[in-house]
Amino acid sequence: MTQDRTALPLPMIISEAIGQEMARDETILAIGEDIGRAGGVFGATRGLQERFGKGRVVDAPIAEMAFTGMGVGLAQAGMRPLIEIMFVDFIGVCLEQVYNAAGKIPYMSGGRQKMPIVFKTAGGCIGSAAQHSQCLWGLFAHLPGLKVVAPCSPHDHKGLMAAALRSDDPVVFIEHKALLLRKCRDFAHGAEVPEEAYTVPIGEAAVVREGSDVTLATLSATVEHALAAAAKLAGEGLSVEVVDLRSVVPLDSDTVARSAEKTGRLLVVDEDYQSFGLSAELTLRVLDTIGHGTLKQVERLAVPDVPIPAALTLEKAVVPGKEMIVERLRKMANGA
Amino acid sequence: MTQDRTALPLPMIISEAIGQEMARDETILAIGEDIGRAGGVFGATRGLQERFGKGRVVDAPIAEMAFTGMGVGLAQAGMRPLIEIMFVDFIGVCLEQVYNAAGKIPYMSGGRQKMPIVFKTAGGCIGSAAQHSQCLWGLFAHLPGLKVVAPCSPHDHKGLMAAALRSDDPVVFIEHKALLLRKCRDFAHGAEVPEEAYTVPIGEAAVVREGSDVTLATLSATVEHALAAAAKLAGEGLSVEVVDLRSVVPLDSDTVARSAEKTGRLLVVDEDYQSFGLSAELTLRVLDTIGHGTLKQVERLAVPDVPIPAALTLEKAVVPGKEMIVERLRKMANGA
Amino acid sequence: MSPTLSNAQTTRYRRMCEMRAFDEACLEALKRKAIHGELHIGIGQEAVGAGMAESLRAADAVVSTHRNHFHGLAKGVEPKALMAEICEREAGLCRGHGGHMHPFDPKTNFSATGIVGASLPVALGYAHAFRLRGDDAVAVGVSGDGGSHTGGFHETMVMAGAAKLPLVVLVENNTLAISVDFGEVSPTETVAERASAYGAKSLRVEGTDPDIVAPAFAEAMDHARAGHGPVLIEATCFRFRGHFEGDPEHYRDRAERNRQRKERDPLLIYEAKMGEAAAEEMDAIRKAATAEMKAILAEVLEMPMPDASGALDYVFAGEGAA
Amino acid sequence: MSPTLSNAQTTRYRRMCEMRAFDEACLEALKRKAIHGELHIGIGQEAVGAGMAESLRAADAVVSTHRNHFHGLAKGVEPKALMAEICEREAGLCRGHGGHMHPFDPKTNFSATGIVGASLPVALGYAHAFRLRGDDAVAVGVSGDGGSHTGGFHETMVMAGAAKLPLVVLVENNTLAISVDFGEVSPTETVAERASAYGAKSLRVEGTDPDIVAPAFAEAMDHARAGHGPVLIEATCFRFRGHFEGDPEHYRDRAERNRQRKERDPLLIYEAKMGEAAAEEMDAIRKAATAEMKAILAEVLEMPMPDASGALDYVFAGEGAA
Ligand SMILES: Cc1ncc(C[n+]2csc(CCOP(=O)(O)OP(=O)(O)O)c2C)c(N)n1
Ligand SMILES: Cc1ncc(C[n+]2csc(CCOP(=O)(O)OP(=O)(O)O)c2C)c(N)n1
Ligand SMILES: [Mg+2]
Ligand SMILES: [Mg+2]
Repeated sequence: MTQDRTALPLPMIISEAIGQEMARDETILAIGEDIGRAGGVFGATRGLQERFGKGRVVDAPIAEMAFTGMGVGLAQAGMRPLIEIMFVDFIGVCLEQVYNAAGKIPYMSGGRQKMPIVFKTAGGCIGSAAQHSQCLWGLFAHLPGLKVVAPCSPHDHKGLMAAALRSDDPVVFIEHKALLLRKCRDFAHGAEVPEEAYTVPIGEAAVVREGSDVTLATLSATVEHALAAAAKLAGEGLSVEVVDLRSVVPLDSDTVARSAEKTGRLLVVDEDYQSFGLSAELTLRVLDTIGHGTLKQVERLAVPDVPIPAALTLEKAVVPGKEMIVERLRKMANGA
Repeated sequence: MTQDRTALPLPMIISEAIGQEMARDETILAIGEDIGRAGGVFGATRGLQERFGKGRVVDAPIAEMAFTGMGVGLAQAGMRPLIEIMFVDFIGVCLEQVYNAAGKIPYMSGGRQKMPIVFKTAGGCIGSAAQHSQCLWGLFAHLPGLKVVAPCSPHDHKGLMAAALRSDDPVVFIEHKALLLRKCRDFAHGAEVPEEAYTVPIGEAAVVREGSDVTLATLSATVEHALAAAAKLAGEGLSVEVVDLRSVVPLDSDTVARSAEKTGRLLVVDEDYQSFGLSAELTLRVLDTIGHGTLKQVERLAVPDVPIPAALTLEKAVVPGKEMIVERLRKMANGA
Repeated sequence: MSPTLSNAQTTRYRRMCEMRAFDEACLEALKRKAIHGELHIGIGQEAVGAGMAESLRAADAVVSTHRNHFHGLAKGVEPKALMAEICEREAGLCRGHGGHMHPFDPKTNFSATGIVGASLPVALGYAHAFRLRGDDAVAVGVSGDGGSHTGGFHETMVMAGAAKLPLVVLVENNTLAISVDFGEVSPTETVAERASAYGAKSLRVEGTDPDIVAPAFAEAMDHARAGHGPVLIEATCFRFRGHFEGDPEHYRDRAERNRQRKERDPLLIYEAKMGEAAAEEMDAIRKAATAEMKAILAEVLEMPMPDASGALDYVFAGEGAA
Repeated sequence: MSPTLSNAQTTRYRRMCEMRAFDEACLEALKRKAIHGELHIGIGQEAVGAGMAESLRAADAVVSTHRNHFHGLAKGVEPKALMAEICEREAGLCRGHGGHMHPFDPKTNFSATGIVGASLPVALGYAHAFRLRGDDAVAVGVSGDGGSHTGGFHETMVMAGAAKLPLVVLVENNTLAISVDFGEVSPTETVAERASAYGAKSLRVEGTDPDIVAPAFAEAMDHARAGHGPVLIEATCFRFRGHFEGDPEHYRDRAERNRQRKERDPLLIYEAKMGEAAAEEMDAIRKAATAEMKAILAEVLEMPMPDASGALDYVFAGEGAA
């Protein structure tokens, strides 16, 4: 092992995970737009079609309703499909099969039909405005029967993708476009990725930075912003504990609760829309666990219920990034 | 006025409201499945096609993606469409135009294009299992740019439908199937409906029963269950204040907060799925308003994140009805 | 007395009688309040079901719609388990969790959906699996005329057509989607003619006579099974009852409906076709089917409902009793 | 020197030059980091835009896609406002809120969407409004070849076909949907031939010559305007650049791409067709267009960005400055 694997782009790690699982289990197959010949618009399926053929890595037409439904039929036929919805924003054309079929069939069948499907998709903001910048994990999480994963570190991407492909449940696997443009070594945590296959259990949050003054819980790309903010504030004497949720369903609120109990302050940061989503659910579960009124401060920072604007000046004003997090934490520290 | 209007079925009230608005404003038109010749599967558009013609009351094929998008195009062409998605469960085939277009175009256009569309649909449980029993207001509420209304009383149905049709914003108007099967006089509140047109402002909750021991906030058909539960518990010496939210976006958490501050206890009841939806958002907003730790009890009762089962025995175990509410309130009163 | 009907005729008629009797038993169950949701009945469309049954193999898959009982029987789903599911019993096909619109039977590769148009993409998935594994099985996706207007229909046909997948799309054209007349919302006179937009084989048959449906459906299955690509087969028929039970049917003329009920009843048509000589024999078949389904219903009505304690089971794999 | 080109030829060529120059200015803006999101460029498809422009009236509507700049110009959207929007400026068509994929211009009835297939239902809405009000306007919905596989395409064609609405669906077939070859995923050789499934008029033209596109598009518009129902018109062309700027284009052969760029450049084709005699005249037109768009870009780059304080405005009506 002389190659420096941290020089690999994150998408290579993802395609490695998928490739290892496909090699292990021949019932796994992948369908999506541009995942074959092009290897995925970010390269997260590169090399897989050459390796496994066009029957197992299918370049689909723009017909998401058909191929998400194919996922359901394939699962019923005993296969384990990975269905790629290029960007999560497009789910509006094919949510039907995800929530009314995949999410419900295990229950509707009284446990007689399992649904091992991975819905792989990319979310998050990299400047492409209202229809190409959403996270939407809050939407999936509201609908029963779906596990919802949104990793940050390269290490978690690999392990959680493997876990998703081995799961007997439908898993919505939401990557972040900004992370997909990075190399492993650009990550502040989890940059080292073993070559051999492994899994990271779905539903366990991770404390990725320990701290004593305030707990910051978040996920996906925002974990990196949070770590950067925490590093900066450490210099100002504020000690921030950062929890990477890693999945929205199951939601490991216990880990957050333990941390918040310790620090006495909680800030939930979410790149998804603020209302009726992750931030309130997590906050309330934490409060229900450790008792209302026990924390000194409980706040949330998320996209303030507006579509993502095109202009960078506007985008910066609504999408929580490092600066916004630093500012909010400072305010909290000042007791405002 | 000799006719007893409380003998009218609720759907007649809705069609009356739509008819009055269509007569007032010729840019209003309606498109949906079975809304014309059949007058709607519940009769909520009865008589409108005869009155306004096939161009303004369109019997659509099962092509929701096309006709929700038509709503957007019609609005851009200066019309004020009402688009009926028969049951809210079907939104999975056409969410795209609702949230990526209608909900965002006012913002994406920098305020230059308004979107006066009513998405009328029926939700709620009347025994038709996982794919025909959902409420899903939590889903719409998470997506920016949509007002979300779910009335209970006949009086509110008429006034809110008129307000929705006069609004320049997209409004998702969610009726409840169980209520659509009732006559006005079967309602415990708001059974009297004036014949002339009027509006009820969108975004204002109503205290529909005053009480002093506990605040119960809910909406849609559950308001009726709540009122029945409150009446029953009054006999046991428990005084329940019932707040009908009437809309999810805007969410009038202030009215709930005032009530909870008075009673010292809050129960949010929701026929939608519990997690990542209305119940946590409302609870947290109330707490943020009146202060964490100020209430003696804060609880929520909602569908416990499972698809709605077919069997009545199972359905009763997961969908909050009068009995379930009574039981929970008793438990709260006993301090459990 | 030696039988007048051939074996094939007997089977076709018996299957139709069973499907009719099954749905009649459902109506009885509804009357007895053993079903508390919406119910869609297939009476009038049995010739399509009987016609399909003949060329369906165990390994084939059928994905049906909200109006699915007779397709389930055609695919070999155990009638008692299906009836028990429709009546929301613990011993039902899906333990009472699914109900009449959502039967899932992994044993026979039969399933359905309550969402119009959503059956077809699922069938497409089976077809892809069959091709990939080299099975010679065929996937059948069922749709009504109304379902043919959905985006899911198009996308499925595009993908099946381009990849020449072993898919048969069966469109039961009973001319109505709830109240909406096919003729008023379809740009084409038939659904079948749209097959050319997908490079698919096209068949159109009168769907009230199993002797017409069966060979046509067999031809469709053979074509798909042989790897020649998808087939779009349209069977015309008549919906005897309201869209759902309780439908006031304001939108159609009662006299005209009753006329069609007489003229387009697949059972009456078959009886007339077989003639007086077969009357007694057919009467016996019909009575036997009715008796069988009545007995099944009686048994089902004695079965326990699911216990409320299990209401949270089966959302995710590994939850609940095995 | 008297001009060699006719008025019509001058206009066609000028329009193409403006569209090319506009997109070249966008590329320059990107290089200068004035655009921070994904950008889709229409270079190579200008003959379609110029061909459309001629028969579009002010009251007509055009609903376009992610690749929309040249359609906007064809519809008469003010280039400076469009460029300012693409460059995310406060003075942009949508005050910098929309960006390059989401231009909305109520004044010219022009809009677009970043969701493939979603343009067509919106155009259908305009068509219904036009018919209802008795306007003789036509709605044009634009789609790529990739978009023709979507459910939205089908549902739109079904409804337009059945109601004979004044809708023209223009499919720009540049053979690619990002990396996916039309030939590999389409069940038919052409999109146009699918029109028969919708009772629609069908046209198919080579889309690199405005002299071919313009009359065909005019025929389509006339047909729809006269109330004869929808038209499906397919224009074949070539996408010069990556799907988006920054696309590594691993999926296509660079030499082949470069060959096509030479052979299927609508500007070069038109220049060759007009001959040596027109060279000078055409050169002047092109230079003028380039200069105009450069000037516009220069002006736009000086414009202020939207102020962060307005980031929450315009979610609902009545919010923000008028
Ligand atoms: C996507 C969707 N839209 C609407 C409905 C409501 N709905 C249920 S069945 C039906 C009519 C179906 O007509 P058709 O496909 O002809 O089948 P049939 O009922 O005649 O058997 C409708 C509109 C639905 N279930 N799903
Ligand atoms: C519903 C949906 N699926 C996928 C995408 C991602 N996407 C954007 S453009 C595109 C290809 C479009 O191809 P085509 O319609 O031929 O247009 P072209 O880019 O060639 O102009 C894809 C897949 C999208 N925007 N919307
Ligand atoms: Mg039908
Ligand atoms: Mg293309």
